[in-house]
Amino acid sequence: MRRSIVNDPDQLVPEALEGFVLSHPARLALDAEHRFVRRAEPATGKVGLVSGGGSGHEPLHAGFVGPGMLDVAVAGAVFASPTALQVLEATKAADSGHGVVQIVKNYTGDVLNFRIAGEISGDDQVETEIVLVDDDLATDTADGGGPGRRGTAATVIVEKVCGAAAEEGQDLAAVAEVGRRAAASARTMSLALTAGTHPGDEEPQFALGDDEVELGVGIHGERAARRVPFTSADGLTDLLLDPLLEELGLERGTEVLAIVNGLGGTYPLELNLVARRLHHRLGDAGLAVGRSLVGSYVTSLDMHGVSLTLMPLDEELRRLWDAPVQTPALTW
Amino acid sequence: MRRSIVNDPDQLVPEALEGFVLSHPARLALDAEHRFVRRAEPATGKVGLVSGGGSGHEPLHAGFVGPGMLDVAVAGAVFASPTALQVLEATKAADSGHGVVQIVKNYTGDVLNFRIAGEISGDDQVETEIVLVDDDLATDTADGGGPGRRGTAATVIVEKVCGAAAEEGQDLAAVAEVGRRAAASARTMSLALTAGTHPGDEEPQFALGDDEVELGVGIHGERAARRVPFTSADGLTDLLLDPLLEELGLERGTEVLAIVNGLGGTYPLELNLVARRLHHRLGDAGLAVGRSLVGSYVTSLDMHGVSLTLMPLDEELRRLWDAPVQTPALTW
Amino acid sequence: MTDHALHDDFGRLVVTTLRESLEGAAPALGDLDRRAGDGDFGDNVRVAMKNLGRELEGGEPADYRGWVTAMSRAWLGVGGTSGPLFGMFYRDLARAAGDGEVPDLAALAEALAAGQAVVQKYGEAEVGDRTMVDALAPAVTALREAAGSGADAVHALGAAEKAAIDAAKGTAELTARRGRASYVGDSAKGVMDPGACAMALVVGALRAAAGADGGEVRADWIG
Amino acid sequence: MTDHALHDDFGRLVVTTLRESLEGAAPALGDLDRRAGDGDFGDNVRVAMKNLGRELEGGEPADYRGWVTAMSRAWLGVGGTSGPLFGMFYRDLARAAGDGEVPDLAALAEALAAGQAVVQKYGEAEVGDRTMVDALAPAVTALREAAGSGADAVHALGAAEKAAIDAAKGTAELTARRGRASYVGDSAKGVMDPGACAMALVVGALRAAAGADGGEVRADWIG
Ligand SMILES: Nc1ncnc2c1ncn2[C@@H]1O[C@H](COP(=O)(O)OP(=O)(O)O)[C@@H](O)[C@H]1O
Ligand SMILES: Nc1ncnc2c1ncn2[C@@H]1O[C@H](COP(=O)(O)OP(=O)(O)O)[C@@H](O)[C@H]1O
Ligand SMILES: [Mg+2]
Ligand SMILES: [Mg+2]
Ligand SMILES: [Mg+2]
Ligand SMILES: [Mg+2]
Repeated sequence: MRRSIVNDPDQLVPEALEGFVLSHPARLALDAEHRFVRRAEPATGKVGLVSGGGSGHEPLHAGFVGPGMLDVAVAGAVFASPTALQVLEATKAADSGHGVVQIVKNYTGDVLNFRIAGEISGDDQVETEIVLVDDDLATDTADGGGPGRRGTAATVIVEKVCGAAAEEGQDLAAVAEVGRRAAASARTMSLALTAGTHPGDEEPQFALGDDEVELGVGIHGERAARRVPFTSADGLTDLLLDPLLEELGLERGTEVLAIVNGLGGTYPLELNLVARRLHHRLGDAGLAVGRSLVGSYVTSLDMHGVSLTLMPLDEELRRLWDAPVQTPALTW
Repeated sequence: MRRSIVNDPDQLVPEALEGFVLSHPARLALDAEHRFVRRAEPATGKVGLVSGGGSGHEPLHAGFVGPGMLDVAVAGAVFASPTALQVLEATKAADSGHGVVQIVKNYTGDVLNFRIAGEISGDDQVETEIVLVDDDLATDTADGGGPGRRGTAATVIVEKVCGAAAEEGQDLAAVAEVGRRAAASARTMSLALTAGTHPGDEEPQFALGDDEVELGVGIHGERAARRVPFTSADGLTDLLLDPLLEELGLERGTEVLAIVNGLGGTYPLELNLVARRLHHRLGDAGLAVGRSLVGSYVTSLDMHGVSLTLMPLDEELRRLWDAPVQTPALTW
Repeated sequence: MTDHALHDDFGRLVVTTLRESLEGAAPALGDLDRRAGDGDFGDNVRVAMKNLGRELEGGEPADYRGWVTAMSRAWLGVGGTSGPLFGMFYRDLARAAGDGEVPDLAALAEALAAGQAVVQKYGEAEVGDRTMVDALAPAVTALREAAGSGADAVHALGAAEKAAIDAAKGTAELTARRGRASYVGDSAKGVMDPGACAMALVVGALRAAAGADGGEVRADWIG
Repeated sequence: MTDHALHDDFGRLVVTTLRESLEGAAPALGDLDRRAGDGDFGDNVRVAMKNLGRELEGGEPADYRGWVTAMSRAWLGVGGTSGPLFGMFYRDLARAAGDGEVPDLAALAEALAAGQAVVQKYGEAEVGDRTMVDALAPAVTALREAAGSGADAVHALGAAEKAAIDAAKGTAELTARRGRASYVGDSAKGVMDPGACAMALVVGALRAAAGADGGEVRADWIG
């Protein structure tokens, strides 16, 4: 069983937001009523960027608020979308008269509440564009029916490149466009050795046998379609990499941006082994890891697992990725 | 049971170092034979800084190599000191003719191997100074006998302020002096809800009852002297804070640097609750959290627990803490 | 004031009547969602009504539009599926009258139709999918017909209420294809859809509010 | 060459003889550490000898100092407690002769004493604490005495070896106060200290190497 460091589980999110913002007093401010975190010094003269979603994925999204990335991050309860009203207020707070791009992971509740908030924000004369992140290859259905691919770790890429484009002075349509382009070309595969445990619960969200790996998990503790045998770090990496490479069909010489993402309970030594295998494999395939990020950025509580995200880089995406950023979870 | 993402457990450290450096090709270089990570572009014209110790504490130490912090980080096996020869080579690599400060967590093996490497490095005409970090209040023995207090999360502070002092151009004695001053004034208390699990093992290093908390743990899975009842996030924070405040005896109006440190398996929401309580409590005591760091910086594999470090700030320490730093795990 | 006109206090009465009726029905609605959904609808209703209280804290709205807008914001602050959908529904219902005005019956009927359209736009549910749309669609049809045939407001809205209640009862025979209830499939058979029931209470509140004294909304048919 | 002088090949023979004897004794040494320590000493010996092989890969050292320095670096690359202590010990032993030279017996005796001093400086163990110092200290005393009384190298070193072996055997009656063995307390009684045994093999290798043909070091008394 896993016990949590928590007071009242119902107050976890507002209390955690309070603690988070108290820890970054110069950089961040909190709207406690609508549960969003914004820059202490709101940016002006640029397209605003708002993102958000259920909690339990930290440092996503509040950890990415700051110059070069988000203006506002709005938080729902653990694994539950923020309400339309929260998103509305967060969207208004992100606006400085140049419109707001809403970056939304593709889940029914998130999409509904963000779309509606975008619609309503027009009442307050805020122009909005939605960028949907749907990078999870495990939920790719051939027929295109259903809710589509889920949004996972590529969210970090989309928030980063949109943030840089906005900071460069690009207009609403252009910022949204580059975000959509990044989202469309990035794919992610994830696996778990142990599910996460909800704060207040005693048992993980699902149980696996000692020899099983859940391949194709999302970030909400959903079970995946496939369970495969447990294997070495290299073997686990290949389980993620093979379908990604097949899907992306990258030509030799292509440079990619890679994210080796811990799902919460994975320690750095483990992630570094995955990164090592990734470099070896891509090198063998004549591909280059042009840029990479290795760490726990888009988590699922304390899930012990890892996701791998690949996106081919072009000059524009590389420039936007490299642009300066100053947020609690990402700074360069 | 916890399974690890690992290939051959005996090769975990060298493989992880390889993956880590591959992920930071522009910033870091690896000496694979002696298992140390150094800046890709070695600094010149300043005092060198080397640290290191057993692995399993990531991002410590290799995550802190870069401008404003360490020059070289040398890695032993999981929870085992690097050898004197590794430290020797690492120390020589950190030297650019202005001497080297060795930052060492206070454990018998580390101290022995670093002291001896410092002695031997004189053969190669490298002047060295050792700064011992011994902040763990739980191992404070009144009589001063025995091995003394262990070194834990204050290592980050010592590496940061020494790094800044070296970058400022301070000389060997001065850099060591400010590090010793930081180490002497910082204290840490730690607790665990679940011990970490060695890569390759199936069971955590110790077992706790559902209602027990291990108070005063170190970072090697040692059992602590006290087991106390499990309680809320606020209550757990108080268990750490009360003895720290009693020991430090800070006057009202004092500004402190605080580190809320996850021990590996603690997720950000949990750490934020601890940070929140810390701010409330210090505020009530008339103290100010002048600077803080909340995250998993000095870990014990996937131990689920948290440590709290407090150090009173003066003008010099604040300046050195605020100085620019550019490392994989800490950048501002 | 013609038969088609609604009295000055209409907005306030719609909202206060509905609030009372939803608060009373919350346990029964929650129970339906527990039997054929994910069980949170009762809580969602309660959160909405708490939000409504907060919206009204700053003082009573000045007009119909203000009252119904408060209800809209209350639901937009709920989350889940029903929250934003009811929120959008009330937003369109609020548009039946301009600032400082009271809607007439025709405008109310059109606003109700607009509300149905927006729910269907965002929720993508058709009639028969076992959602709030199932109660709303026949109410819109009935109201338009009655209003067109010259019935007075109370009677026209009474016809709409009856259509909504009948349809809500009929959802017990439907298989859900939208929302959380769609995961439980046929095992929901025999259980009414809670969102449809709640929507019938909305229409009932419109009917009750149209009478000068506000009247009451019966919810005993829910459970 | 006087009786006190050591032959030109002394450095090479010390190291190669010792290597063979330590490799042979590693299982027995490991066993002692398992019974009265943390069990890793056998592995540590093996790692040291593997390191030695790597040190020698680039070609044979040119002189005594080079040979013994290779042994020093081999142990410095081991870690734990015995690694750095043996490493420092050999570093001082290597200083018995300058570049290109062979030590004489007096210089060797003083170097052995310096090795004891450095082990005690860093390890902080006294005689009687059940460590390698227990074998080293009487060997130093015996060697100094024999060298002072004019004995030839082989006999002087033979006396030192005997003193070291006797003392190593005697550690079975001591309670550890340093190193990992200190945690097992009196339950180590009757088990010799593995570091002391290894140190006696070192002195034995010095004795054997002093004979022109290198000779052998007996380790059968260890187990
Ligand atoms: N796509 C949809 N379109 C219209 N109404 C819907 C839709 N999905 C669910 N509903 C309505 O919402 C009600 C359930 O609300 P609630 O329990 O708050 O949402 P959830 O299904 O997300 O738990 C259902 O009874 C149904 O009437
Ligand atoms: N402080 C010390 N001083 C001198 N020798 C020591 C000391 N501690 C341990 N030793 C020696 O090291 C030997 C054990 O070596 P090893 O197993 O490699 O180290 P560890 O005790 O760290 O596991 C012991 O048998 C003892 O002779
Ligand atoms: Mg529901
Ligand atoms: Mg629900
Ligand atoms: Mg040992
Ligand atoms: Mg040992």
